[in-house]
Amino acid sequence: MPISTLTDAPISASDLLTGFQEGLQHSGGIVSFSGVVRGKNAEGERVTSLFLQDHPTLTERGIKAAIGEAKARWPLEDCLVRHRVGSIAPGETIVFVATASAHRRAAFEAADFLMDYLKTKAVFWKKEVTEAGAAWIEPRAADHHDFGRWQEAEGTLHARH
Amino acid sequence: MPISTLTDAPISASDLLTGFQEGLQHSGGIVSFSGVVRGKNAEGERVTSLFLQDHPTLTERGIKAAIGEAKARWPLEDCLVRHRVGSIAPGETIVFVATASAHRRAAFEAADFLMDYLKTKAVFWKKEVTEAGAAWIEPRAADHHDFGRWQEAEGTLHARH
Amino acid sequence: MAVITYWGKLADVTGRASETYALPEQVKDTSALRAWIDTKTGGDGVFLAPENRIAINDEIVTEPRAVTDGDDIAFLPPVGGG
Amino acid sequence: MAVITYWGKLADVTGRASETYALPEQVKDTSALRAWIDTKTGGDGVFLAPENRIAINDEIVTEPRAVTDGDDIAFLPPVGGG
Repeated sequence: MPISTLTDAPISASDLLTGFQEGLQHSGGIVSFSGVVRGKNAEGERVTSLFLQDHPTLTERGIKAAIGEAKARWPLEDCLVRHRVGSIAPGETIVFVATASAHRRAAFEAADFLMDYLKTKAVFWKKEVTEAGAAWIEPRAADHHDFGRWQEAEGTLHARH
Repeated sequence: MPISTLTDAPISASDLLTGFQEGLQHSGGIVSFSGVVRGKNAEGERVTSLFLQDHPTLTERGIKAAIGEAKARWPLEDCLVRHRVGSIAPGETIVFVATASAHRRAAFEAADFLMDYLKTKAVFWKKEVTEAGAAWIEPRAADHHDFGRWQEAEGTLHARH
Repeated sequence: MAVITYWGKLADVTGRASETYALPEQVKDTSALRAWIDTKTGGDGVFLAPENRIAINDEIVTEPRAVTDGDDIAFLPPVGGG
Repeated sequence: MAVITYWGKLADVTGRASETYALPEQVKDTSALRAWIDTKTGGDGVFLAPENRIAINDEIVTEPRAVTDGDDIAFLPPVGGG
């Protein structure tokens, strides 16, 4: 993609999906994932905003490498990642991923893989601001487990559970 | 959903995604799948159109039961299925599925499950029209295998591969 | 009278999507129904194949199942959308 | 001179995002660097924890690794987006 994966402006999932689908020639299955900032955190506190810090070189380079890995592992016609940085309000889209392939299984698995990468490996630092204050938050154990499915699945294109 | 799952008019994936997302209150992950009619079939012949025949009661009842099963198996805030019937041109969207949940794994798995249902169990008959003539087509063995992942996974919410 | 409908490729076999018949007295269950329709339509065995399922009064049935004159009977070949 | 940057929560520990130092002669590798920075910033061990990784000149490194004055050194706490 010539377009940067990172943006500090609001993300419209449906606009990105429209543009992504318009560029496709022969895909039969398109999967999209939209991640939305939730209004409450795991402790039930009201979230005022999330702040996402990126690194000026490592973040984008890492995401592009993950896109390259997805394209190497699955027969994708195209894939797209867009991720917010800076301050993000509840209800706003923090991440959008789309994948397109001839058959749906490749599109589902590649989108799933890219989201697992973004959750646990992408170079972002995330600060959650609530009424109780601000706190840096790290991936959940479940997120690390999810990414592990792809690392241990050498020699197969399928996720393990 | 009060809206019919079946339509003989063109489906706009991004319009449906917009409406679906606007109705959500607290989901952190939204997955969509768009199935698009491909211009060539498995034999490489140019496809002129697909014709999808539905049954006046069994088709919609079955899809609604599958939506109910998805909602029972995964903690979804909402899910949406829209499926074309009648004659559909290459490049047009034949099916759109969207799922929303607090966490992404439930949204991914429920969308995957609904698509496997639609491919192998939904009451449609599909005729492919090519330059060489028209032929009724049935699910691929891979589609049956995909649906089997959910049937054999009793007692767990995760797909087997 | 029973209304019998043929869906998907089965309408191409019979040349029509729907027929109305008085069921003969000996056609008391789906097994006899399959044999009778197969002969009547020249199905050459297609209506005997279990992959082609039967719905009675808008319910896909587990066979064998009783049929009665007045039923709405549908022959359903293998399904699949998407 | 080495530019040392602190990312995410590590900038809260040091109270600044970036510092420029002449590295002392004995700081020849990442192990010595971690100990030196931890003492200097009052990190109380945080800079010794392997979960906080080091990037040198925009490459996340496998440790131990040599460091030299003039390197661009970044301390990276655990990452995660989405």
